[in-house]
Amino acid sequence: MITQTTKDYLVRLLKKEERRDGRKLDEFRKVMIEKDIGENAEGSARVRIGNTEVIVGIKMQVGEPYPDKPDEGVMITMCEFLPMASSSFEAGPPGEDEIELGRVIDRGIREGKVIDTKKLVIVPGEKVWTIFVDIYVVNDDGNLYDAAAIAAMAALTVTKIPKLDENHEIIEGEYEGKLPLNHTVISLTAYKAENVIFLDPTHQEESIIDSRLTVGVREDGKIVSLQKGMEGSWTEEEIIKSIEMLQKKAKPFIKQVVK
Amino acid sequence: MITQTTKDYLVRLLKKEERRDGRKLDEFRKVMIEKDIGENAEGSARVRIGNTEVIVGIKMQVGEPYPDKPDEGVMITMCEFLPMASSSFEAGPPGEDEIELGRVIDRGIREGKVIDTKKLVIVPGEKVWTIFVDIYVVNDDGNLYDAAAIAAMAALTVTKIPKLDENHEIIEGEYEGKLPLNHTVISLTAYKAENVIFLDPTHQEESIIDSRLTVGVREDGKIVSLQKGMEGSWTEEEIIKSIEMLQKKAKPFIKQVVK
Amino acid sequence: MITQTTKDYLVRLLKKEERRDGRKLDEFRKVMIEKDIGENAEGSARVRIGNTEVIVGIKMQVGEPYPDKPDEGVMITMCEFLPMASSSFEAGPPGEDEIELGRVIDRGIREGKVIDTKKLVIVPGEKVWTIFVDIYVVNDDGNLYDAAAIAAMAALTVTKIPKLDENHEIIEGEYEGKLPLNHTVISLTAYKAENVIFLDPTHQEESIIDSRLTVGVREDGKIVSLQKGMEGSWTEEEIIKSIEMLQKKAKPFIKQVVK
Amino acid sequence: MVKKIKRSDGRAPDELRKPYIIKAGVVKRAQGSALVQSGKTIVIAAVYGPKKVIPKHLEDRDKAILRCRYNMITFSVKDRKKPGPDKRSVEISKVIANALSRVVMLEEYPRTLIDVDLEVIQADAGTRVAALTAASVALADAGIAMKDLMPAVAAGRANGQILLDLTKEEEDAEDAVDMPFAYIPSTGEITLLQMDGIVDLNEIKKMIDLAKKGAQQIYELQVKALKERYAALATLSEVVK
Amino acid sequence: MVKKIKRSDGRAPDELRKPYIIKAGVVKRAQGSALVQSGKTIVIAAVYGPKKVIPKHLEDRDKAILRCRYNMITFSVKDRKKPGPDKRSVEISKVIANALSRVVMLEEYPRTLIDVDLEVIQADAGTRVAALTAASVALADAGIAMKDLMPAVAAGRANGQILLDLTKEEEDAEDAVDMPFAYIPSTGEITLLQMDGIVDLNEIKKMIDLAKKGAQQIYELQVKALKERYAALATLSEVVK
Amino acid sequence: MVKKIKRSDGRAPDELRKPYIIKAGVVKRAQGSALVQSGKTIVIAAVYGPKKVIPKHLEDRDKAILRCRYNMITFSVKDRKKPGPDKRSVEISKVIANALSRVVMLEEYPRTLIDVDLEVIQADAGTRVAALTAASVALADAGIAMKDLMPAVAAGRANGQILLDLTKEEEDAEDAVDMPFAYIPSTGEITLLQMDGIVDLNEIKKMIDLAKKGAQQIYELQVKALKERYAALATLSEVVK
Repeated sequence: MITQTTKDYLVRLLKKEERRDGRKLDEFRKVMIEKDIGENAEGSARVRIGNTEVIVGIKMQVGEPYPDKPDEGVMITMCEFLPMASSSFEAGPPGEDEIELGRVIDRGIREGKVIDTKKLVIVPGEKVWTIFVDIYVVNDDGNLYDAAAIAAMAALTVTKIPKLDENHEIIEGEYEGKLPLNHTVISLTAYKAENVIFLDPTHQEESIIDSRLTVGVREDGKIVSLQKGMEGSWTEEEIIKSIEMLQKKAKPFIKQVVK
Repeated sequence: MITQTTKDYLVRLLKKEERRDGRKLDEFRKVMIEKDIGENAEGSARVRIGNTEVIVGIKMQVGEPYPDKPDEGVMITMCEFLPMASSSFEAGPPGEDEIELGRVIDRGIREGKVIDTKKLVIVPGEKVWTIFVDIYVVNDDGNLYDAAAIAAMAALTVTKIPKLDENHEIIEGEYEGKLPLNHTVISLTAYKAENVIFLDPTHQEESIIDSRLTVGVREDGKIVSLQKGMEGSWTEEEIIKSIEMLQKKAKPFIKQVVK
Repeated sequence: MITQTTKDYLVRLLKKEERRDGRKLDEFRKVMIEKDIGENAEGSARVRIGNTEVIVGIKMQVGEPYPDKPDEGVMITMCEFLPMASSSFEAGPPGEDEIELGRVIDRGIREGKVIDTKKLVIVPGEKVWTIFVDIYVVNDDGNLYDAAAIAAMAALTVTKIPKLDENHEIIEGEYEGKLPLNHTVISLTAYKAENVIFLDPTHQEESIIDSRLTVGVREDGKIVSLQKGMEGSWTEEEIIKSIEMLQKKAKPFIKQVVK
Repeated sequence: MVKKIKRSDGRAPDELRKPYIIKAGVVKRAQGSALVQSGKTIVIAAVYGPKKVIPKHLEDRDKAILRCRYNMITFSVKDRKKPGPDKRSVEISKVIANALSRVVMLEEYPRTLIDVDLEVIQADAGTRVAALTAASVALADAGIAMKDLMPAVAAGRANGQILLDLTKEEEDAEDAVDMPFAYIPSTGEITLLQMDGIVDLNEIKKMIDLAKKGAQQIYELQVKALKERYAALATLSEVVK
Repeated sequence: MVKKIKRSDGRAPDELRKPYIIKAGVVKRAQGSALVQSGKTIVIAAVYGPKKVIPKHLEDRDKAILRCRYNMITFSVKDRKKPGPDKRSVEISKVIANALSRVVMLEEYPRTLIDVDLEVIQADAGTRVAALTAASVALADAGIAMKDLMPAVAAGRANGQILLDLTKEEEDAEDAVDMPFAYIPSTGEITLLQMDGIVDLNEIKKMIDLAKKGAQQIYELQVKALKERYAALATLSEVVK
Repeated sequence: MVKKIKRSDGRAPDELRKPYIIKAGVVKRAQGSALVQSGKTIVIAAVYGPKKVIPKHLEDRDKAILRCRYNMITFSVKDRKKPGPDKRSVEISKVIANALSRVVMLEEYPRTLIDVDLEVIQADAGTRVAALTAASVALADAGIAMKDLMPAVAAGRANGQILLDLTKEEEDAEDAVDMPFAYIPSTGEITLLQMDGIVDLNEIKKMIDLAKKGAQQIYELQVKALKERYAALATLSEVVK
């Protein structure tokens, strides 16, 4: 789809620390966060980064706890690249790219202890809230990882817990209150091509990327997750430098997302 | 499988309102209905229309109601074209043709309120009868829709409800009585080729068909379902005329099926 | 993989009642049985026959009885040829060869009444032990049937029943005692090529085989199962002769496996 | 013909829901796309193709294969929809593809595949007709040769009244009838017709007549959406991308 | 050899169930077909092929692939059978295909596929042998080159007696043994042999002998069914179709 | 740098588990294979290929496809693992394949497939790094062209201590951090890096440094395993197989 000529051009630019759309290496495209975009979700958000669009819906169901964690709610993260999102256009069970993205976002939220899962118990050992974090990629113009991470966190901030009747069945349209959150985590990703590290690539720029490093950053500055993706490699220095950069970059998103 | 020459010949005939086997446009082949053809089903029937053969079995199991309908039994319709039924010979999960056929038959029975589902409750909100309507196409010589609709209705008319013990387990070989039916519905189908509308095509005739219109007709003359199938289109007049024709045609089948 | 020249050579040898590795027709390669090879299984064993390697693990879970056998435990046998086991290297749901092997081993154990399933009831009609017999082929150098049969029986002989707490949940690391066994069954297999019957083929020798006959032999000399496999045929005399031979051959394995 | 009794959302019986929005070009990567919003129902359509058929033995040497996927996202409905196709979505995908085949000039693109993805983002009844309405706009936006656009709308009955474009609340009425309908105004061809519920022939006639009028209004919105899209593109191309 | 004690259905130990019916040509669309009814067990077999192998890389350049599907329909048994293959049906399909390979001249049809569909319409034990019996008649009816027909029958033991063609009731006996068996009478070849249950060698011999005699009877019914089928076809062709 | 406080299994914080065993050539049929045992964790790797890609349209004309399957056998863990891939194993298979691509000279084998099977026989934490460690030995054993071997190990934190090669017991600590890590000692390239748990940058640095040292030790064991394998093969070839 993307010609070798285009790729060569992008590489030449990058080596001069330049980008086709004039951005700096660490500069994001315009990021738009909309919350409460779906009436039938307990929480939802749409994030656009340039032309990239990701929507996330949070659904809550009464379920069973894991046997080894009888006093905690359950979180299940699902990621689907809608066929419309890109020209690969594949319907079917989730592929490895969808699974990796879903699991990386999941780990950021889970390891950062974002949700106060102890408060999601309905009957200890028997009934707890199951929280579905459903991520849909609507349009892929690069940097899905960051769009998904921001959208998932944004959707959680507006999620309400449904009210239950005496049989523990959901009363439609009524809510107990907001989903209790302990923390805010945003995972951001550094990308590497030709030994240059930069942020927020477009779909075109992704065609020349060797590797990515996703870092889960919490509002208290803690790192809660790392994931090196793709075939390229990193030096220790590159990793440390990237983490430092993303810790800083995450701050305004963390602020913006809880607004 | 069917040559262009044959197709052309069938089209020429049809334009003269003639058919290869001498039938009139609205004339059915011989329809044979046999009931109680399977000892292990709670109800069953075989319908032959010419060489077309469809068998239907009704199985009843103790199951759970749908959460939004705690005081009603559940009906599940399944349709499988046996590999032997035609030269396409495909085993595997149901394809879209099987799904459409199953759902059209299902809708006729469901929307026509044939089964008195309120009488299928065992323990309100907890245990109800699940009725499986399992449709198998054994030989496809055209007009599967009508054969399946007649067979499903015929099988329901002879269905018995098993007796339950105190633990709500089925006592094999004993029955409470007949499945309570409120209505009789037969779905019949009009087929269209070259702007000629006719009934009960053979497999050969189906090769020239553009479209079909299935109409669910109840014993009180009410229409309970419609389904336009295939790629062709219909004018309003054609639809109204076809519905009127099928309302009339359904009457003898409705009588025959309850005998 | 195996050339026609090799096959022709093996056939010529066999017709002279000879084998490439110098064994007699009814001679096994070295059989090594190791028990308790997996810490996380309730019982386990590894069997090597020459280069063939099969491992079996027994896992026990609290489950429900079959409705028609409320007072018996449940046994489920699964067989997977690991992709590494041979050059066909296929991952995915079990294929027909894996299913046949698993079912043949299962039948020997089941029909020989090896496990005292009546003693596996926890709450009659509600909770019983489910015993998973999981067979993995690690390296296929022929005669998987015998390796799997010996490994499954060996693993059962060292299986322990976990201790349960008052809620019928497994207490990790504690055991009630040994799985109660009534009998010992070893299934052994006769192979046939060019009308010569022989035992324990290598992978190379299997390339010239027409058929196999697996015979389940119990410690009391009873035959508990038969399975003719593959496309070839047998005369009655060949069958009787093979059963007699395998009855004898099974004795030392039965002794060895209970040690 | 239709009595002017107000509905729970204040509409006349023969009125489309408000808002009723059609917008082309909403999915940037796609060759063509469209969004349809009918009240609370929101559907996005996107088109990729014509493209190579893989595996090759599935291709049709006389025409393009038109493949539709109708899908509800998990949080489009109150009870979380399990991901993946179910029987309902397989049937709807099929009737939509069948209807579209009447306007898309598939014979212009032999041995190729045209993929149409239809995603229900929010569901409040009428999702299949919204999807079909969006699909033909998306196909036109993709520059696929078409004989005409194809508007689709449901007519039905609730509480004794014949109504256009029913909401979920209306569909839940005791006497509800739902009749999804698609139509080519220029030729009078009805290309999708389904119905659930107990009616007589006279009511069917009324529903079809009502649906035709609704389809005509939707057709105009489809044309308008494409004009706005072309205008936007023209402006864009003047500016030079 | 077999004592003449009556069974619950009044049969002698060495007697086939009544009715025992074989009929060829029961599925009109198929190239060949047959029905076998053994008491309450009813199986239909149908054959399509030789035909092209898709995808091509699966074809065998030396011979035809013989593919069998043994399937129980949902209402063939008391407890509704879940649709789709399970491990049991996969194994039975395999042993049936293996047995048939002994009589079908596959090398006559290189690079092709022969499909055999075996549907258990009603099950009362002995379904796999009924299916195999039906399959070779259906293959012959389809005009596929064969060395011979292949009758199949189960022998076994119940209540201390060695019995032919067991019913489900007999299979449920405490001491039951079931031995499905297929045989080529002209050559004495045993092509399918399975067994469940606790026996000694002497009993196996008795069961095999009994099964051979049963197979011989079934063989004659197979031949008769094909003759009737040919006669019917001949009559038909005289009349001119 | 790392305080010398003993762990529950008696190790120093910067010590690999005992035994830590690498052995090449353990799966006879495979082109190459290796076993890694790290304490109670046991993983076997085997390699088949380069081989033909089926279906052909999946092949890459510029290089080999490296396909990894990471799988836990059912009885590798206390709670029986359901057979078949889950999301975790799909992700791990992918990150392992990605890491290996850095050392395997895939461009030497265009239009082919190299299959790497990684079976976790027993799991006590650190299975993915054991699998990756085994994989590069197995690839070398198979004679696949490689730039270097790639040792992998986890570093982490438990009970306030930065630790190498954590056990499951340590991973279950309240403050546990797990950081799987793979490394090419000769170039300093980090090829696999994941992390779960709450840390600051300083701790990450410490964990990476510790992991590098662990990897260096493992690298030597990898080389040793291959040398032993070659020696054994040499002996074998002198004897003449």
